[in-house]
Amino acid sequence: MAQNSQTMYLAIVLAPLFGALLAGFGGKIIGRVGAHTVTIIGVAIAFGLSAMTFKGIVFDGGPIYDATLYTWGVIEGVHLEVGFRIDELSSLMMTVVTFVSLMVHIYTIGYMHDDPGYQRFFSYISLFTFAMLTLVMSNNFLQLFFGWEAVGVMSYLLIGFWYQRESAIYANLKAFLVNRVGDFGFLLGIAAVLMYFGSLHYATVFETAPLLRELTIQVFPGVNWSLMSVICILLFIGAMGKSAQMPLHVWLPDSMEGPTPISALIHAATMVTAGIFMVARMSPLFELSETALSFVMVIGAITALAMGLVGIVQNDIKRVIAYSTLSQLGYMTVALGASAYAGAIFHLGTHAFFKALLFLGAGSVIIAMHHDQDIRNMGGLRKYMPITWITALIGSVALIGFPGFSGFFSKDLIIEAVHHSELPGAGFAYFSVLAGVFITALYSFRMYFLVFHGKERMSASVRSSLRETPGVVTAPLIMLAIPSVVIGWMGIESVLNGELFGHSIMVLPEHNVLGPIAANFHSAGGFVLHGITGAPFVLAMAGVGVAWYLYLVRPELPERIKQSFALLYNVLEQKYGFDRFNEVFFAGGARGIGTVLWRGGDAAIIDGLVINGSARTVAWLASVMRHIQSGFLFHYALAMILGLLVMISWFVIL
Amino acid sequence: MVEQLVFYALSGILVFAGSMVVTVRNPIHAALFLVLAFFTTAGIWLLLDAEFLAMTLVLVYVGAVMVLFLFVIMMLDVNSLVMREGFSRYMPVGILIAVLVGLEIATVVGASQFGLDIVPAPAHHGAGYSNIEELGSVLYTVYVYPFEIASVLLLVAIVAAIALTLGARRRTRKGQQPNQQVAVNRKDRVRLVQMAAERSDLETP
Amino acid sequence: MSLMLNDFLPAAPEIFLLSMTCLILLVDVYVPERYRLVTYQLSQASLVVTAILVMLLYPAESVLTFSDSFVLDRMGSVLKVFVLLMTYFAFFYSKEYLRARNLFKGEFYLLGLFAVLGMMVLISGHSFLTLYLGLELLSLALYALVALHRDSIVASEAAMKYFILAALASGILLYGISLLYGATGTLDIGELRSAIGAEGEGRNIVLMLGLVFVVVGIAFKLGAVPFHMWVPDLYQGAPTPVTLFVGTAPKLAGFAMLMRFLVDGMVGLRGDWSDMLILLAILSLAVGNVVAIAQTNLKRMLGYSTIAHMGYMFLGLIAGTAAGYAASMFYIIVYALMAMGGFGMIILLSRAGFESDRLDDFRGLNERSPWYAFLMLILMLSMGGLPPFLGFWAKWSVLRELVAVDMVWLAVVSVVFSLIGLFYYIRIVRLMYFEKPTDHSAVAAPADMRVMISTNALAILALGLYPGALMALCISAFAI
Amino acid sequence: MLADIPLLSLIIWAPILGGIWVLIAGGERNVPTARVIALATSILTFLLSLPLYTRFDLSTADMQFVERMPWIAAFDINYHLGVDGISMPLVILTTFITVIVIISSWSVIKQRAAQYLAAFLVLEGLMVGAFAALDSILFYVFWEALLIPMFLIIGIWGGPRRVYATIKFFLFTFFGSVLMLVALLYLYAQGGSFAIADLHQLPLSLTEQTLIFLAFLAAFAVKVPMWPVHTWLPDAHVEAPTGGSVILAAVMLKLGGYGLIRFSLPIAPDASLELSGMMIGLSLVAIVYIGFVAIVQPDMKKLIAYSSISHMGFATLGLFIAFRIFADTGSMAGAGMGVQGSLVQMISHGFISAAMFLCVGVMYDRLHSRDIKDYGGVVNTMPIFAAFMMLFALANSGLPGTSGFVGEFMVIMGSFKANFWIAFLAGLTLILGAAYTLWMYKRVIFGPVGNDGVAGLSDVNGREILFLVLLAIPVLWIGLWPAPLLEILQPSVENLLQQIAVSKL
Amino acid sequence: MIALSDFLILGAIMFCLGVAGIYINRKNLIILMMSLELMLLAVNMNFVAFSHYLGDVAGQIFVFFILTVAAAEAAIGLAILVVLFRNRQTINVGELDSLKG
Repeated sequence: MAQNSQTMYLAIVLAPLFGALLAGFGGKIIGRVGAHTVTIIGVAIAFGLSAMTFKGIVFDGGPIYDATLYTWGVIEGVHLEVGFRIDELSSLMMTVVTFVSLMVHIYTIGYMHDDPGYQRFFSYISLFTFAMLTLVMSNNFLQLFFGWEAVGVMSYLLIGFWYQRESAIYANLKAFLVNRVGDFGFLLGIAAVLMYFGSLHYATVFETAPLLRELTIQVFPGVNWSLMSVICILLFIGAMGKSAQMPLHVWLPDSMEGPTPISALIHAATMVTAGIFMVARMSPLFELSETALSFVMVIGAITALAMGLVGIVQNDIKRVIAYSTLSQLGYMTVALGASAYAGAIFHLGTHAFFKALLFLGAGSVIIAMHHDQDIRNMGGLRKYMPITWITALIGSVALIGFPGFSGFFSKDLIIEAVHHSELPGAGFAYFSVLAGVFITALYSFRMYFLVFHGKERMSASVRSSLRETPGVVTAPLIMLAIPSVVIGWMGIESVLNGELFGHSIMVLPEHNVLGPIAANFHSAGGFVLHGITGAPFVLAMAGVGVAWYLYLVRPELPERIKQSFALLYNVLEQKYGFDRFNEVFFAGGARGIGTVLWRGGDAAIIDGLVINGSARTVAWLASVMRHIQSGFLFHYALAMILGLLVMISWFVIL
Repeated sequence: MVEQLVFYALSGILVFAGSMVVTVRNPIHAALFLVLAFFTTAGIWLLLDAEFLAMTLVLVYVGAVMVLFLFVIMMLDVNSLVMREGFSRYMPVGILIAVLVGLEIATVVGASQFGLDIVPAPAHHGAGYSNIEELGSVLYTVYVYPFEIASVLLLVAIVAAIALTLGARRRTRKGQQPNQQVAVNRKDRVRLVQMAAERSDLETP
Repeated sequence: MSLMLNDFLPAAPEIFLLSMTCLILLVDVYVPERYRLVTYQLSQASLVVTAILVMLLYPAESVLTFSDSFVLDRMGSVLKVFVLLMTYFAFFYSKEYLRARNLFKGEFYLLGLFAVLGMMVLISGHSFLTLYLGLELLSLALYALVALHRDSIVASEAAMKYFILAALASGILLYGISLLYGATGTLDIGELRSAIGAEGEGRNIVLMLGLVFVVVGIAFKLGAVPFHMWVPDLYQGAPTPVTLFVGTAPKLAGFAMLMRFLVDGMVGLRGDWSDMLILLAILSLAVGNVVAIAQTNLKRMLGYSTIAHMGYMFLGLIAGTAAGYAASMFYIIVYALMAMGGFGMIILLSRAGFESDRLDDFRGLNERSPWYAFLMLILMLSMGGLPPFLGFWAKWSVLRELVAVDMVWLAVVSVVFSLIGLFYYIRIVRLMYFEKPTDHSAVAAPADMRVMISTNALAILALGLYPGALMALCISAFAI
Repeated sequence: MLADIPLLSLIIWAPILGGIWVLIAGGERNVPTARVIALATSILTFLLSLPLYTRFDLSTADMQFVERMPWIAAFDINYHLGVDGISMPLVILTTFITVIVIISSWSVIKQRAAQYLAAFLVLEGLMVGAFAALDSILFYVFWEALLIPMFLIIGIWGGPRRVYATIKFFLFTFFGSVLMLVALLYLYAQGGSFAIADLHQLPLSLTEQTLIFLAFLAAFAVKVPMWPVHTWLPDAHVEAPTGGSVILAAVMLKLGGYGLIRFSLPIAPDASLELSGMMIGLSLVAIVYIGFVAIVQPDMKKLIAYSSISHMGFATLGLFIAFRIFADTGSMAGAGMGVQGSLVQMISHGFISAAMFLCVGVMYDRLHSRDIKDYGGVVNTMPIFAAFMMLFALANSGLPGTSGFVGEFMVIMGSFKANFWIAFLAGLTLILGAAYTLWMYKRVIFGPVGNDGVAGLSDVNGREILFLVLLAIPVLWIGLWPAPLLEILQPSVENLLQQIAVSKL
Repeated sequence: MIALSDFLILGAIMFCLGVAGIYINRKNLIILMMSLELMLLAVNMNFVAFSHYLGDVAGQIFVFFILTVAAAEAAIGLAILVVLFRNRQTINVGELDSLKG
C-alpha cells in the first residue's frame, strides 16, 4: 500500500516534469501538437491522481502519508531528505494546483497559438506545476524551500517569456529579486528551525515545537525574543515575498508582463498562494506565537486595504485584477493571522477559481481587443462576447462576496473570524477587511461596467472585428464559472467542522476563532441568509452602487473627483511610491554602494594606494638608489669608507 | 731620547710627505713625495730593528715601483693633460670622514691598548744579530709555501702586464691622430697605377 | 724543519695545476695561432685532472701541512671541485665568444688557470699569509682578465675601477690582519682561534677593530653593500665570459675566505661578526633587489642580483651553526651554478657585434627559440627562488637555519626582499614570453654549446627536483 | 594487485609527462597532434583519478592511497602522498576540469597552442600534487610551482593588460607563500618534522600559533582570495584566456581553502579560535562588499570574478564559524555543518565558476568582447547557449537543486548556529548573488538583439555543448543529491573537528 | 723609549691619508694608485712595529710578502692604466663614468 501510494505520488510529481522535459528538450521534434499533448497528458495525470488522493484522504478517511523518498544528505547526523507528506491540506492544494494548471494548459493552446515559443511555454508551465507540487507535497522544510525557489524561477522565466520586451525582462528580474528578499527571511527561518529542532522534518518539528514555546533568544544582545516569534516572523517574511504582502508586493503587478493572462493566472491563483499554504502548513508553529500572528494579521490587513485602493485607479485590465489579487491575498493573510487557517485556505481555493475565471475572462477580452488592455478603450462588450460577459460577471460577483457565490462564503468567514479574534491588531484588521469589501466591490464593478457596459469606446477597426473567442478559450471559462458558483456551498461546512483539514492544521483552543462561527452554523443556506443581513453585504452593495453611478450614470464624475483629490489620486497612481523608492533606494543604492566600494575601496585604496602604491614606491626607490651608483670611483671609495666608519663606530666604539 | 727625537722627526716628514702625495696636482711631484715617504719609513723601520725590510723597501719601492710609476707618467705624458679643476667641494666632508676614521682607529690602538706600560719596548738586538739571517732562515722553510705562491704571483704579473700592453696593437681607436695626419706624405696616400687603355682579356672570350 | 714528500701530498692538485699552467704557458708561446685550441684543450684537461686529484684526496678529517699554512679539509675539497667545475664551464662557454671577437688567445686561459690556482690557495689557506697571497693571486689574474679585451672602453674602465677598489679593500683587509696579528701575535688561523678562545672569552677592542676591517675586506670580495659598488660596473663592463667567470668560481673562494677568517679563525667572536653580517645582509638584500629593478642591462642586473644573493648567503652564516654554514655553502654553490647558466645564456645568444646583454635583447625569445626561452625561464625563476628549481632550495636552506636559531624576523625581512627580487627576474620571463621579438634571427650557437647550456639549466631543474644529494654533500663538509 | 599501483603519483606525473610529450611530439607545427595527445592525457588522468572515488574507504578519516618515499633524507622530507575525504574530491575536480579546459580550448587558441595545452597539463599535475601532498615541503613545492604555468598562461594568451595582471597575480601569491614558508620552517625548528601530520600534533603557545596562523593566512587568504587581498583576482580573470580563468576559479582558489583546512586550522587551533572573529568578519566583507562591487561591473569576466570572491567568502566563513560555535557552546557539535558546507561550496564553485567562465568564453570567442554593453539579446541568436547559461547563472545565484545552493545553504545553516547576524549577512548573498548574476544575464542574454555583432552570432556547436553538458551534470547532481559527496567529506571533517577542538596550549 | 702605540698611530695616520687620497683626488688615477701605496705602507708600518714589540719575526715576513705583492699589483695596475689611457686618452677619474646606474 505504502509502496503503491509512493508510486502514485511520484507519478503526480513526475508526470508534469516528464512532460516539461519532453516539450522543452524535444520541442522541435515533437512539434507544437506534440508539446501540448504531452504536457497536458502529464498535468492531467497529475490532476487525476491528485483528485483521487484528495478523495481518498478527505472523503474516504485514508491514511496520511508521510515518508521519505530519498536522503538528500546527512550532515552531522541530521538527515536532510526529500519526501512527501500527503494529508488533507496538501491533497487539497495538489488538487487545486493541478486543476488550475490543467485549465491553463488547455487555455494556452488557444492563447499562445501563434507564439513562436509555443513548446517552450508549455514546458515552462508544466515545469511550474512540477515545482508547485514539490512545494505542496513536501514533508520537510528543505524540500519546501526547493519548491519555493523553483516556482520563483519558473515565474521568473514565465514573466520574462517575451524576452525581447524590455518591460518583461525588467519585471522578471524585479520579481525574482523581491522574492529573494522574502526567501532570505525564509531561509533564516529554516536555519533557526534546524538549529533549535535539529531537524527539518515537519512531523518532528511540529511535535517538538510546544516544548520550545518558552525559549527566548537574543537576536540583539540583551533583548530577549521568543524563539517561536522569531522563527515564525522569519518564515512569514518568505511568505510575504511569495504571497506579495506589503512591502514585498511590488513584483506582482509588474509580473503581468508575462504572456497574459496565463502566467498572470499562475501568479494570481497558484504561486502566490504558496505563502498562504506555507503559513497554514506551519500552523503548529504560528499558533505558539501570538506576536507572529499579530504581525501576520496586520501585514495582511494593510495589504488588503491598501492594494484594493490602488486597484480603483488602474486602467489596465490585468493590473486591476492583479491589485485585486493582492488585496485578496491580504484577506487570506489576515485570516492566517487570526488563526483561521482553514478560512484562509478556503478563500485561497475559492479565490483560485473566481480569480482564474476573471483572468481568463480578461484574457479573452484582450484577445478580442487585439491585445489592447486599457479598459478606457473598451465598453459594451457584452453584446459581442456573451460567454465572456456572463462568466466575467459571475467572477466579479464572486469576488465581491455576493451571498451565495463562492467568494461570499470564504470572505464572510474571514471577516467573522477576524471579528472574533482577540489578538493585538485585530481591531484594525477588522476595519480593514470591512472597508476592503466596499473597495473590492468598487474596483471590480468599475472594471466590469467599463468593459462590458456603457459606450463602446474602442476604435472602429477593433469594433468591427470584435467577436466571441474560440472554444478553447471559453470552455475553461465555463468550467471555472461553475465552481465559482458552487464551491462555496460545497466547502463551507466541511471547513467549519474541521473535516476538510483534519489534523493538518492545528489551532490552539484560545485562538479558535472559527469555533464560535461553527457553533452558530447550521447550514450553508442559513449562512447565506445571515450574510445578507450583515454589514459586509451592505458595503458590497454600496460599492457596486457607487461604481454603477460613477461609471455608467455619470461617467464624467470620476474625472472631476480625480482632479479634486489630486494628491490622493497621485499617491494611489504611484502605488504609494514603492516602486520609485525601491528603484532609487535599493536598486540605485546597491549600484551606488557597489560603485563606491569598487572605485573607492578596491581600485583606489587597495589597488591604487597599497598595491600599486608600494610597487611605485619600490620603483621610485630603485630609480633614486641607482643614482648613488654614480659611476665615479671616488664615490665608490667614499661609500666603502663610510661603511667602514659606520661599522667601526657601531661595533667597536659603541 | 735621541731615538724618540729621530722617530718624531721622521714621523713628521713622513706625514708631511704623505699629505703632499695626496694633495699635489702634479703626479711627478706626488711620486717624488712618495719616494720621500718611503725613505723616511725605511728610517723608522730601522728604529724597529727591521734592517732587511728597510733596505728592501728602498730597493724594491724606490728602485723599482716608483721608477715604474714615473716611467708610466712620462710615457702617458699626463703632465701635459689639462688639470684645471681642484678638489671637489665635498672635500671637507671627505677629510672629516678620514679624520674620524683615523681618530677611531687611534683610540683603539692608542696608549690605552698599546702604551709603554702595557707593551714595553723590547731591547734592541745585539751587534751580532742579523735580521736578514733570521728572516732567511724561516722564509725558505716555514714560509716556503707562501714564497712559492709569491713567485707565481710575480709570474702572473708578468703575464698580465705583457698580455695587456704588449703585442700587435690593433688600430681600432676612434680618436684622431693629428701628428700622423699632419705628417703624411704624398706617397702614403696616392698610388699611381699603370694600365692598358683597353682590356685585353675581352678580346678572347 | 724539513719537508717530506707526504707533506706535499695534500697540495698535489695545486702543484699539478701550477705545473700544467706553466707547461701551457710554454706550449702557448710555441704553438701557432691556428692551433690555439690546443691551449684550450690542455687547460680543460688540466682542470679535469685537478678535479679528479681533489676528489681522490677527499679527506676524512682536516690535514694541515706546510707549517700549518695549508689545510686540506672537506669543505675546501668540495669547494675546489666546484671551482674547477665552474671554471670548466666558464672556459667552455667562452670559447666561441672569444673566437668571434678575436680574443681567443692563450692569455685568457692562462690567467684563468692562475685565478683558479689562487682560488685553490685561498680555499686551502690556513694562515693570514696564504689567505692573503691566494686572494691576491686570484685578484691579479682577474684584473688582467677584465682588461683583456683591450679595445673595449668599458672593459678597461671596469678593470680600472675594480683594480683601485680591490686594492683599497685588500689594504683594509691587511690593516685588519695587522691588528689581529698585533692582538694575538700569530698569523696562523688555528692559533688565532685558540688565542681568542671560546665565545666571548678573549674579546677585546683591538680584536674587534681588526675584525671590522677583515669583515669589510671580505665583504668587498663578495660584493656586499656598501662595498658592492664595483660589482655592477664590473659585470657590465667586462666581456661576458669574464663576467661569467668572475661571477661564479671566485664567489666560492670568497665564501671559503669568509669561513676561514670568521669561522675557523674567529669563531670566538661569532656574536660580533654575525651582527656585522646581519647589517651587511639586510643592506645587500635591500640595495641589490631594489636597484636591480631599475636596470636595463641584463649583465648589470645580474650584478645587482649577485649582491642580493650574497645577502642571502650571509643568512646561513648568521645562523652560526654547522648546518647554517652548510646551508650557506649550498647557497653559494647553487648561486654559482645559476649565475653560470644565466651568463651562459647571454653568451649563447650573442654573436659578433651583438652582445645580447640588454634586457630588450631577450624580447620575444619564446618565439625565436622556445627551448632557450624555457632554459632562461628555469634560470631566472631559480634565481628568484621558486620551486621546484634549485634556487628555491638554496633560499629554503638558509632560511631554515635562520629560523632554527630563532631569527624569524630576519627571515621575514629577507623573504619580503625576495618578493621584490622576484619582480625583476620575472621581468625577463615576461620579455621572453609575453612580448613580440624585435629581432627574428635564429639562435646561432654550435651544438656543443647548446648541449652544455641545456645541461646546465636542466641540472638546475633536476637538482631542484632532487636536491638531497647536493645538500647532503654540503652538510657532510661540515660534519665533525 | 591494483592496490599496489601508485595511483596518486600517476595522477600527478601522467599529465606532466603528457605535457612534455605535447611539447615534443606536438610542437607548434603539429597542433592537431598536440591536441589529441593533450586530450588523451587529460582523459587518461581523469580516468586514473576515478578509482580514488570508487575505491575510497568511506569509513575512515585516515589518509588513503598513501605513498611514501624518502626525498631529502637529511631533513626527513618525504615524497609522501595521500588523500582523505577532504582532498579526494578536489583531486577529481582538478582532473575533471582539466579535461573540460582542454576541450574548451580545442580550436580557440591559435597561437602556440601546444605550449598552451602543455601548460595546462603541467598545471594539472602540480595542482593534484598540492592537494595530495602530505609533507609540508612537498606541498609547498607544488603550491609554488603551479604559479609558473599559470603565470605563463595569463601572460602569453591573456588580454591586453595581461602583463600587469599576471605579474600582480604572481607577486601577490608569491608574497603570501613565502611567509608561509617561514612559518613552515619555524614549525620544523620546533618539531623537527615537515610531515603535515606531525605538524598537527605540535604543541605551540598562543603567540606562536597566532603568528603562524597569520603567516599561513597570508598565503591562503591571497589564494582564496579574501578581502582585502583579492584585487589580483579580477584583474587576472579578466586578462586570462578562458581556460586560464576556468582553472584559476575552479581549482586554484580551492587551494587556498584547502590550505586553511589542512594547515591553519589543525596547526593553530587556538589561534584560529582567537582570530575567528576577524576571519568571519573578513569573510562577511567578502560576501557583502564584493557582492555589491560585483553588481556594478561592466565586464562579464570581472563580474564573475567578483562573484567568485563572494562565493569563496562562504568557504572561509563556513570554516571559521566552527570556532564561534565552539567558543559559545564548548563543543564542536553542529560545527560540521559549516565546515562541510564550506567544502561543498568550494567543489560546487569549481563547477559553476568554470561553467560561467566558459559561457563568457563562448561569447568572447565569437564577439571578442567581454563588455556587457556589447551584448544584449543573445538569446535570439543563441537559444541553446542561453538555456545553458541560464542554468549556470541560476546555480551561481544559489538556486536550490543546483550545487550552488548546497554549500551556501549549509554554511548559512551553520552560521545561524554561531550568530544570527552572521547568518543574516551571509544570507544577503541570496539577494546580491541573484542581483548581480541575473542582472548581467538580463543585459547580455535577454532583450532585443543589441547590435549587429549579436545578430550574427551562431549558436553553440557540438564541442561547446559537450563541455557545457559535462559541467551541467555535476552541478545538478550535487544540487539534487549531495549525499554521496557529503558521505565522503563526513569522516574527515569530523576528524578535523576533533583535532581543532583540542587546544594545543 | 717609543711606545708601540706611537708607531700604530703613525700607521693609522698614514692609512687615513691613503684612504682619503683615493676619494678626495678626482683627477689623476696615478695619484690614486700612489695613495694605495701609502695605505700599504701604513699596514707595513703596523706589521713591523708589532713584529718588533712582540719579538716575532712573522710580521716582518708578512711585510716582505706585502712588498712583493704590492710590486706585482703596481705592475698590473699600471698596465691597466695604460690600456685605459689608450682607449680613452685620459686618466681623469672624473671622466670614468660610462658605467653607472
